[in-house]
Amino acid sequence: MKLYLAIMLLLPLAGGLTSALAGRLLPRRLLEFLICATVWGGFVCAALAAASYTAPLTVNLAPWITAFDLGAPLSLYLDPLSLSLAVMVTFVCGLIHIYSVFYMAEEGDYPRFFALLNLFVFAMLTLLLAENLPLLYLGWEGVGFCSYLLIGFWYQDKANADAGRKAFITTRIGDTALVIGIAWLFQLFGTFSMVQLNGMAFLIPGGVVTAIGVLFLIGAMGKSAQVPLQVWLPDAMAGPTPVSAMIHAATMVTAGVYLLARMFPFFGGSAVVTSAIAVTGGITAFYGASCAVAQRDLKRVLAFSTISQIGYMMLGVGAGAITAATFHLLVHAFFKALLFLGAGCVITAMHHEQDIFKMGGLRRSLPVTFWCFLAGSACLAGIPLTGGFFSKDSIIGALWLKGVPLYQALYVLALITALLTSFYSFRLVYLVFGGETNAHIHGSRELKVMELVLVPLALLGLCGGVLDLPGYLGGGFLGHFFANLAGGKAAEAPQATEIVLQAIAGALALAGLAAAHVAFSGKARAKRIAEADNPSALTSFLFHAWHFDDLYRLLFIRPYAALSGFLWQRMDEGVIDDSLDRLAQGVGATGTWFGRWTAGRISLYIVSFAAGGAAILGYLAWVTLS
Amino acid sequence: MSIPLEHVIILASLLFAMGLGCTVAWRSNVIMMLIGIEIMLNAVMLVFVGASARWGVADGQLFALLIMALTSAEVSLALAMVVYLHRRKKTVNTDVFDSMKG
Amino acid sequence: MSVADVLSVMPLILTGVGALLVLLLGPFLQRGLVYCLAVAAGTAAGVWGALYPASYTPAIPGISFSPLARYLVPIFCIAGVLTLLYSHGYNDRHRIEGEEYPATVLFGLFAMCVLPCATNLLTLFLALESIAFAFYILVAIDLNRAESGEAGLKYLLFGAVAAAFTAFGISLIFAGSGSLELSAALDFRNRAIMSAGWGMILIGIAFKLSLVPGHLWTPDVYQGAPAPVAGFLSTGSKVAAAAFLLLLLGVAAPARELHVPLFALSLLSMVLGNLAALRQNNIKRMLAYSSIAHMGYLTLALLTGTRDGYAAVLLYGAIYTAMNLAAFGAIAALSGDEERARMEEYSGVGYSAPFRAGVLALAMIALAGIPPTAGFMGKFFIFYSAVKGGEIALAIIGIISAAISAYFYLRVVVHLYMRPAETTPPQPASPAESAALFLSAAAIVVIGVFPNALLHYLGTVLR
Amino acid sequence: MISHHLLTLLVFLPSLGALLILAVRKSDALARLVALGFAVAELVLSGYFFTLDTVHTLYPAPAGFFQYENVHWIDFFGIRYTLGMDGISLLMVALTAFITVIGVGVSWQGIKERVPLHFALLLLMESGILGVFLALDLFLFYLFWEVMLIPMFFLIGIWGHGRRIYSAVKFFLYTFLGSLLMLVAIITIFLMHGAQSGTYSFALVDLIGTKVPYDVGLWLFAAFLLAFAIKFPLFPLHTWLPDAHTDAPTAGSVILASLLLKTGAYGLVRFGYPLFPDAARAFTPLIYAAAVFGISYGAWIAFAQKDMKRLVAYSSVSHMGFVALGIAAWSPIALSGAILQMVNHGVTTGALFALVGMLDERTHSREIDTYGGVWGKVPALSFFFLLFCMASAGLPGLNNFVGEFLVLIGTFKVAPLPAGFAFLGMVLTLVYTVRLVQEILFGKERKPLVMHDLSLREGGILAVLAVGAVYLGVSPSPLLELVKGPVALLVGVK
Repeated sequence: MKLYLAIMLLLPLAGGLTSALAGRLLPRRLLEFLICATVWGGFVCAALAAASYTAPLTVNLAPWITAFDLGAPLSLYLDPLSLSLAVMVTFVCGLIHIYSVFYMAEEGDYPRFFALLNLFVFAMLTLLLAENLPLLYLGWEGVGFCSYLLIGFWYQDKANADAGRKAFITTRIGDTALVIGIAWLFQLFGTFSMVQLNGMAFLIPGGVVTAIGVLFLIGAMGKSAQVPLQVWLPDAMAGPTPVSAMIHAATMVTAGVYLLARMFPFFGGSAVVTSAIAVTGGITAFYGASCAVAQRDLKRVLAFSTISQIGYMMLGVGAGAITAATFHLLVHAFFKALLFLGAGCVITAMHHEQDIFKMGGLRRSLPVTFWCFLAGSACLAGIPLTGGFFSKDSIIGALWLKGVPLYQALYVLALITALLTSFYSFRLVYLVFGGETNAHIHGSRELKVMELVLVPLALLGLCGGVLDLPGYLGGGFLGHFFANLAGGKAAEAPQATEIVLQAIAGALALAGLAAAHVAFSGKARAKRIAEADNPSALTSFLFHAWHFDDLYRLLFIRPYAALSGFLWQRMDEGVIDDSLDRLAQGVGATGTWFGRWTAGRISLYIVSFAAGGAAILGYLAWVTLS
Repeated sequence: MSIPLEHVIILASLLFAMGLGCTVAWRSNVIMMLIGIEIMLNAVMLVFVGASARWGVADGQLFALLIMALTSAEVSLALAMVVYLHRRKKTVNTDVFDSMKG
Repeated sequence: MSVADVLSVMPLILTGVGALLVLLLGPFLQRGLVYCLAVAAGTAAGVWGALYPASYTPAIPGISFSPLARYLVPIFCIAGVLTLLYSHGYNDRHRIEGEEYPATVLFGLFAMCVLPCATNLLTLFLALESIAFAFYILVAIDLNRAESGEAGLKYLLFGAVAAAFTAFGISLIFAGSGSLELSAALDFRNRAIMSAGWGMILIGIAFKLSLVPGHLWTPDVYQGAPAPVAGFLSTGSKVAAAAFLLLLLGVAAPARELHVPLFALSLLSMVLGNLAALRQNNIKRMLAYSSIAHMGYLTLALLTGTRDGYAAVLLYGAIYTAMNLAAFGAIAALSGDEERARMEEYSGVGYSAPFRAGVLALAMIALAGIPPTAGFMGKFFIFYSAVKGGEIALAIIGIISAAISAYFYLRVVVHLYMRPAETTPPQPASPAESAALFLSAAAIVVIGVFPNALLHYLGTVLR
Repeated sequence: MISHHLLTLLVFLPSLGALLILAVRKSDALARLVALGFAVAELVLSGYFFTLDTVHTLYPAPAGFFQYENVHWIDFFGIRYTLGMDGISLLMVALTAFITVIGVGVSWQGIKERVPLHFALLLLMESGILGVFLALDLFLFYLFWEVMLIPMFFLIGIWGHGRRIYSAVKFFLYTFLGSLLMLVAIITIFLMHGAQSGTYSFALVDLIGTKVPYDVGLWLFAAFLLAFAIKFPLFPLHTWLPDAHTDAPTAGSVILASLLLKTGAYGLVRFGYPLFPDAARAFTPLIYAAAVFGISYGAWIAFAQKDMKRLVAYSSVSHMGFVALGIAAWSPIALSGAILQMVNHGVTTGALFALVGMLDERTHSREIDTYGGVWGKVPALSFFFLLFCMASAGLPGLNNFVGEFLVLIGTFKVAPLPAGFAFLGMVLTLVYTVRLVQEILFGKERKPLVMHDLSLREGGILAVLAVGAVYLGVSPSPLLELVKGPVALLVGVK
């Protein structure tokens, strides 16, 4: 087992380093083969590990940081949660790697791209498999770093590089909270081991648990693009589409959810923390969906939908339904990767046009893409019997089953969001694939292969439901697999309740579809396109993502830059340094003034001397005679 | 001894102060300065001689004699210099010689 | 007067007779030979002084070759010899002719050698004034420069006033104690007269040591005097003046009422000297102000009135001699027909005359008190004795002013190495100059790194 | 015989090289080679000490020191020539030897005038710094402490850019002023110890036991702290640093940042805290405040910089804040982290200065505005640039992370509030680092710059540094093990 895990990690690392250091020296085909092979090798290892998995285990690979009682070894922990995610990550990433090879066929600077892609897989697996928090943090920052460089991969366009920077810094804000949490945990328990920490929450006052939980939540907010740290994700779409699919939809952005699920046993007991997670998730889910409704850029629609869907996962964690959250995470990974990759095909075909209002009729020219995209949208919308339907519903159901007013309010919010989700999903389909074609399609051999990659994802997305079927359908694999995890066992609902809940959700999804059909099919489509150039106030507000960017620019970025200049020129150079210079000037001037005493006139010298003598004698007289 | 040493010292001090005053008051005239210095040294000699008498030893008188030698050497040196400088600037005003300062 | 007595005062005889010989034979000998004769006399006196055992018994009335003399005589002789070595080439270039120059230097050296040998106030005073006389002449000896004569006049007039003060002080001590023995200075039965006497002496010595407010002559005289003379003046004459006080004090502390005057003198000198030097653009004037400050440090050590303090004074005297001789020697050796006065004239010299500039830079670093030079060792000893003697406040003020002083010393270094050359590169140095510079530089480094032997010897010097 | 004086050899070998270079002065190429030879020999020698695991000394050594020399020097004051090496010293020595090789490397071609003098000064500098890291006699320490100022003064003043003379003099005076008060403090504690025990000694082991009255201790520690805080540099005593770093030649900046700043931290660890534990405790809040404020302040100001070098210089102010924080916490973990961070910062910032120097050599501009899109032109250089920027920003897996992490964790344990504020520095650090990367490497070309990629020499230098950065980031345990014993002794835990 140790071998599997080690190889799983090392293969992508080796691939990444090879590509980074020697990528230019290798033939392109070989390099492409190599980087795909490493990830698929990782998948094989993950699969083998899954096959031979019996019980949770910790694997010690090597020491890392050891100082006195502080120990952060390179040790891995395998349990159902990390195992299932590792399998998913290697698989999805493997597909996306293959896709990338073709997507980036015309890119000259490919070694950098592949190196980062592979390093990302390494970091992501580290994050998932880490047994202790510092190692998790290594992966956590590692994925952030790769994401930063991949978003800004086409660095010559300033906007891309800026987007990368924004992502890096915004997530770093969350990361800082996470590290503070880690430090606090170490202060309290003297260990970083998540396994040990999870069993020790009862040792400390609830208030502290809450505080630490909130810190972790902020960390998760950054990585998983939750309100209010969500601003980076839409911009992150500046990166190449496979990157968006892999990092900003399927894997990295769910790291926050993973973290909270992993540490759930620790702060699951704190109602404040779980509520905070749930509220964050609920708000984010709604926020993302509402913004997605008004977007024009194909990838931004998907980005906001990602935000929204991760909001759902958070809701799941907040409701204590770890299985449901993980379930949704896995299924979401499939269908969101699918959607992004489909979008990539569309974008390639459309000569890098991303405005959905300028597309149309692609269902004929790109049939494979169309059907796969449709499947993905159905999953996203939660159309009954798709994977997305089951996974999302298990979260919504868990909310209702909490039976607390707060959660019931969130339940309502989640349902509204579901309706919106369905609406914007099909809005997208109608706008992109509906109508008549009005552009020349750029077909190529690469595009064909890229489309092929969509198929397995579409199948997985559609059939993802079998991973964890509801109880009335015979129960699910995940449910059993996760049964031993804390929070893994979801509240069992009576089957009737469950069926009713699912019916409501399904009905809403279909309602959304119907609404989209009314608004965007046939003639209405042309009308909407015509309207798009003069959006209403609400549409504009949603299009600008509730003006969060403007707000932050006003509140943080401008003052930061201004204060930075102020501190430098007024404070550092103006006050501190200048006062020193002035002091030096003053001392020098005093010296010159002293020097003027030596005026060159001997009479003055003798007078001064005599005066000095008189002073000394006067003093002596005063002392001896008194 | 009819005159107490204290009186001698007081007289000498006055003399010394007058000499100093002479050097200082006529400020820049080098001749007056030399005279002033001469008076100051005379005050010194007065004390030596007085103290010799008071303590009954000859050391002070010896010292006084040597001071006389010293002053004559000093004055000759000074006057030589005055002559030398007078040639340059046609003056005995020392304050004219202030090319170096600061 | 036995043979042993004659032998023990041999340094005095060598220098005194040497001076006369130089004066007498000068007209008949080649110029170089005259300097050789003078150097030989000085060297012989120094070597003799260093090797001949010291004793307290007077060889002739008023003179004894005491341990203090055995320590100081070689230092004075080194100073005199180095001055002569620097002067030869310098005087050549500056057309200072005649044998009276080496004779006067030797005469001054003779007087310096007498001073630490003095056993009574009369000899002491005469030695001190003789030194001054030699310098009155030497300062004004350059007839080609108006400044030289001007400096001589100022030094003479000021010196005469100060001498009067010193003499009056001695006369009061005599009046108070009835004796001219050195120990009389510590006889405080007649407190008022004695304090007045000491006050007068202090003022007189303040002039010699250029302590504020008796410092005003210093920049003018240093600037006006030929560089080697200024070097000799700043070392030999100052060390002699310090030795004058030490002889009066023996190992006793200064009377307590003198504490405040000494404190004031030291404080004012350190602060004023260092500050006034900061923007001084004439290198010799800068060194003059630096001299003022250094004498302030010396007074600080003296003020403590401890054996350590006095030992520090003596060590500092030796070190200061090495440093200033190196500095003025380098200035002399780098001068052409005219001296390089302004700092700018030293720009780029570090590369056109690496050895001389290197010595000058070393001297500056040493004067700034940066290890591993002797300057650091000396300052360390001074501040050590000051802290040990309880003068912590003054030590801190002194040390801060010393830190500030690094600025003007480094300015010279900056010009030497970091600015483009502005003037024509200097002529090659003569062997005599090189040898003298090497000696002083070696002294700076060796005393800086291995001061132990010298320190231990100092322990035996003080009675 | 020589095996008992290895430390002396270690300290003075570079000086020997310097004298040799100055004595020969024949050709520039020869000077370079000799300098490199001596620097590498020194590195090998310092590496040899890693193999000495047992106590190997002729003189009875205090606990923790496995190499020790203790010889008479100036008995008059009880000054002895005492050198000693423990794990902390060894780490610093190795860093010094390593960075000096780098320093020789980066100035191989950049220095075209007065080449022998330059390399001689580099080697002299090394001697001085090594002396500081090895001296255990306070007088000797002070001596080396001052000696190392001189070569740096010349390096900045002669081969610097911009206002080089102003910067050189400022650097010198600032540090000199601070350290002279330390001299008074050294003398004072020496005298106190002598009065108490009857034996006068400047040896650290003797002076540590001195009973210092509390209020006197405060003054003495303040004097030490002033000297060290200036070197550090702690806010607000840092303003010499941006000038000195910016105007120094590349090798000067590298050595200044990588080594000279470390001497302040080292002095505080080795002398300041152990000599005056009570006073140090009283000053700890102040150090916390300065450190924490400095971290954010330096980072914040770095963001506004227009000059790359100045930016890196301000980043040093920020990074060294972490070291100060770790020392102030004085807990085993934090102190280990602080010591490790000294090495890390040495490698990272040294590399960044080397990189800035390389860019400067190509384009003769350090203005950030002149660059842009450099990645496309010089990918190899850019790769290293990014790597070290990320290391500087504390990316886990690279060196700085380990040190900062240990410092923060260790500090949080004893002082959550300062540590909490220091954590915020992590964000600010990233902000300016990413800005630098952005403006230099990314975006479009702003001015047409002709650049060639790394030469073999430059690539070698950076690769070595990069290996160091990765090694320290991935496997810091051996080094932490090395400092564990001394740190335990200092902090007083088993």
